[in-house]
Amino acid sequence: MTAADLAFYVLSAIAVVSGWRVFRTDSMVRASFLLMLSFIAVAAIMLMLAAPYIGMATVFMMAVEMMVMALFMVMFMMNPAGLNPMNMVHQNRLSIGAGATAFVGLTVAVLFTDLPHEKVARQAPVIRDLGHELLGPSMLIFESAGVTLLAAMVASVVLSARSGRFGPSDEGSRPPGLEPGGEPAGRIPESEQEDE
Amino acid sequence: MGALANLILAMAVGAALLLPMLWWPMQLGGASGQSQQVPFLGGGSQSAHAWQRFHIRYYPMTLLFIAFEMEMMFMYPWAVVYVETGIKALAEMGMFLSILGVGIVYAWREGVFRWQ
Amino acid sequence: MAVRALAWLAERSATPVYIACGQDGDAMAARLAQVPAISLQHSIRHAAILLVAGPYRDADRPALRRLHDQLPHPRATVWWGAVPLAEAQDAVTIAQGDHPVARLRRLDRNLLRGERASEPDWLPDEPPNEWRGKGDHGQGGEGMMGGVPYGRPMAMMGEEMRDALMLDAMTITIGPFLRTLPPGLSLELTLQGDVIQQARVVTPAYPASGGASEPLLRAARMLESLGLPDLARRAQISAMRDSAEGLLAAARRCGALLALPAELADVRARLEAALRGGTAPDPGEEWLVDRLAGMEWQSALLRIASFDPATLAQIAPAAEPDEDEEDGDEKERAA
Amino acid sequence: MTLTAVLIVAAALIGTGLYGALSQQSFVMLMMGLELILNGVLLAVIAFWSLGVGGPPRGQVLAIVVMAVMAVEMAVGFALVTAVFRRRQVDTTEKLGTLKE
Amino acid sequence: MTAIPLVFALLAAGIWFAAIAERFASARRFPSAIVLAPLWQAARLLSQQRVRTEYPDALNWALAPLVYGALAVAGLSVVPFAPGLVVAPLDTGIVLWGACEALTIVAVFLHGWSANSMLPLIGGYRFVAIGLPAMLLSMFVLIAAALPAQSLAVGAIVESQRSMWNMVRQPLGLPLFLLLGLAISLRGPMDYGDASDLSGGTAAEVSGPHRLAWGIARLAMLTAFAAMGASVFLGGYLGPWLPGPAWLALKTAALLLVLTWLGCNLARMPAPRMMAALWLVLLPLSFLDLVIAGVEALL
Repeated sequence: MTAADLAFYVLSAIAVVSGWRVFRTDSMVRASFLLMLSFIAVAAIMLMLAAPYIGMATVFMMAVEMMVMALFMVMFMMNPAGLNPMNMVHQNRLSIGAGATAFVGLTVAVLFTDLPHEKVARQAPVIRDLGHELLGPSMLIFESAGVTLLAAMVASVVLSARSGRFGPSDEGSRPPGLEPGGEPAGRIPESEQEDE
Repeated sequence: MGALANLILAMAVGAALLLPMLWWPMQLGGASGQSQQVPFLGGGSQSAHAWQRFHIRYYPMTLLFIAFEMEMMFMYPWAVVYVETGIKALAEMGMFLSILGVGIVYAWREGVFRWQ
Repeated sequence: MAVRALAWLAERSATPVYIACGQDGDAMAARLAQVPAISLQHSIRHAAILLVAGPYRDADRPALRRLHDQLPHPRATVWWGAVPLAEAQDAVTIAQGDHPVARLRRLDRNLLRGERASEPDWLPDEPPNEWRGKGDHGQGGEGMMGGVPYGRPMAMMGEEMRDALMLDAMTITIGPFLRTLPPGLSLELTLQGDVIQQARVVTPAYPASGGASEPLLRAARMLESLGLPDLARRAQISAMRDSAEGLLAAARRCGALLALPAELADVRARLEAALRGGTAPDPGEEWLVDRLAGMEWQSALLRIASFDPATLAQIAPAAEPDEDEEDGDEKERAA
Repeated sequence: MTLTAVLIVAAALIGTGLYGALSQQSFVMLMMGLELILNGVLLAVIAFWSLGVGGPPRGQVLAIVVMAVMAVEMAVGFALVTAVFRRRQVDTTEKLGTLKE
Repeated sequence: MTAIPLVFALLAAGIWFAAIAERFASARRFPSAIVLAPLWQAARLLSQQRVRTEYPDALNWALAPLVYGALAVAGLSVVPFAPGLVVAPLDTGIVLWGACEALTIVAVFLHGWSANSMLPLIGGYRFVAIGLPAMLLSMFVLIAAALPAQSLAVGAIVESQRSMWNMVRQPLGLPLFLLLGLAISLRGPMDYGDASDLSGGTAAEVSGPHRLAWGIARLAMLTAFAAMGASVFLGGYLGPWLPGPAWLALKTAALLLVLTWLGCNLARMPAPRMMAALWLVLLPLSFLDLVIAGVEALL
């Protein structure tokens, strides 16, 4: 076993174990950053797989994404720090079964498929290739990614910000009642408060 | 591979140098109880745990940020081949950035860069 | 041996002091600002000595006790122109007129060398709420949000006035000895995130004794909140010398006035006047607590710090808690 | 470090992510499961690219596209969660039977 | 491998130098031998108790300074001290640097979160609001610097400055980069994490050795920033007469002085305003920097 193999096994273990712990920890902040740890371990494996750019870029992309993930987790989850231990799962057995089936199925598929074995050349200028690809053959992907991202930006702004151009986005909505037809359980939107 | 090993070695040494300060044995002083652990608020007090559903005031900005930051993925490889490709690269990236710029202008018009 | 070597090194550094300002404590703090051997800290956790400067009110005693216990060991308390609390054993007192630097330095040295014992806690060693052994896992909590996990309840959802996203509202009391607030002012704030939803005056600021240096001390506090500690110290030193010369120009160079956004134009005007050594007139019609609602943390602190003592006494009087709440409700309904 | 070994790790990540996505009640935890699945996909793509098909630039572009999908999923997903929370004050999938008003 | 001691030597010198410069800039001329003041301050913090708060997230609280310090080292690892003399000669040096910045935001947030106290919590959250958009700026200016070099490696960027420094070619780059340096090392006008209006922000509840570790990590990040800025914009190790490492050290020291001076002499605006300024003023400026660099590289 070479040092590279050892590093691969360690990193794989980190990636999988921290990925699993994400769903087992009570603190939402810890869950987010455990997922980040999983991503960083995968990124390190990618670096070892001669993908210097994609690996490194995964680290910074995932660091900020998980940072934002943590912000939203804390914002919307009850008991975000897990001060009271909790277990917010449903259909647990089914999920375990589905997860295990997926793993076993994929593993079997991997083991019994005749995989190609052409390795990337050690000194290949992969970043340069990627750049030429993006500006040449994959130009359409590149520019349509721009449009997609613009759409995502607009959509997230429209959905998340309250002060839209068309007035508060919660206008006319009432939270569900505790009993059918009962008083709204939560806050009454301001637009209706004014009427009362 | 050697570069990565060196990097990790250097980071480990850096962390190891700071580690003793977090397990520092030599401390003077007396016993301290739970009254010392009360959060500092200039003499005031906190009614509940500080950990809460913290109302972030810039959440639309973070979503915009995630979508916008994706463009960095494209820009790094672009920078490497920029000089070789020449004016075409400038035009393509200009188009890409102006598409995303539209998103920023829109967000600004919608008041995303204010405290909500 | 090692401890003594460490003490030998440590006693050469400036003494970190947290100053709890009582009546006129501001001016007393300014006297220390020009002493390089003393460094005034913003957090009690960064200090070694709690310096109680000037007489304090009976209402401030609990805060003082809390503050004392939060000091890291080795620690000591010094009473400068203040009467020691009954809990204080072997109290170090200094007359208001005296200069405390020599005493502070000696005390600091003795603490570091272990020649003076670190002060024990004044409050009983118990959690804010009893929790051990209670609840589902012995952590004191019940269900998802209930109970008092580890001694404190969890924050609950509260009304939100700015973006209608109803999340947890956190109620905290700050002051009366927070250095970025006027001495003696204690506020109960209901926060969502870092935005103030509701404020209530717990104890008012100490009345001003009418010194000519007051505007500069006030300017110093605002400059601290603007992240200009050096300029703030300069303002304090100027206050001691009663000359505001060059201060406004220096503040302009640092962008202290430019940093304030348009919503804080009133604060900017008051800061400018204070840096000149004067006071900008304020109609004083609106209550302080109403002016704070919906403000972000730094802006709110800047606004509080900008009022001169006379206006502050007028707009932030000591209020009966119940009355004040009713007032707030009525106003909400009216709106 | 063979292609098979890397792919098995990727399969493990996908399986774990699937478990999380199916079992978690709250929206945000569900999204964590999705992210973990995409993490496995990303690893598999890069493994194929590097050890299987000899490093064509297209493979890297595919990896970037996977990451763009993640970013878009997160941005829009969280925006939806915010919008729903603003209206209903709920944060779990079960309390929200339908997205209709 | 041989460069690892150099990295730590530069870090130690930078931390010491920055600490002294800070005392000098704030005119706290005490004690008379200002040179040893950082040592004395460190001894004081080491002899103080490390306070814990009510039920903190102890693991993450201790991890935050370690990660912060390790990231400073990682950032410095891609900076060459002389041609070929670098800890990690990665092709993706500036991408690694970007990753370090992103992870620093996480470390500072964790430091604020873990104390379970209100003032640090606000500090941590506020820092994220400023740190995220500020990070975009630095990525843009670093990409601009990579254009003439046609490489993402810091070594290649330094070599591309043989004829002219990037500071001259891309005048907007260095100021924007320094601004981010102030944000990431929590200082002066960009100090939204450890600000005095929050009584020390994320550090408000830490005392003694923990505070020392945090302070050292902050200064280490500042030094790493100065070294990176010196390499990318001031020609790094390039220079006549002196050996490469000496030039790098000198330029780093110069940038440390500038950063300290800026940190002590600029006011901090409220966070909402800074966030808007970052997106609406400074981000377009960094676009402009990119355009200038692009046109210049093609000429």
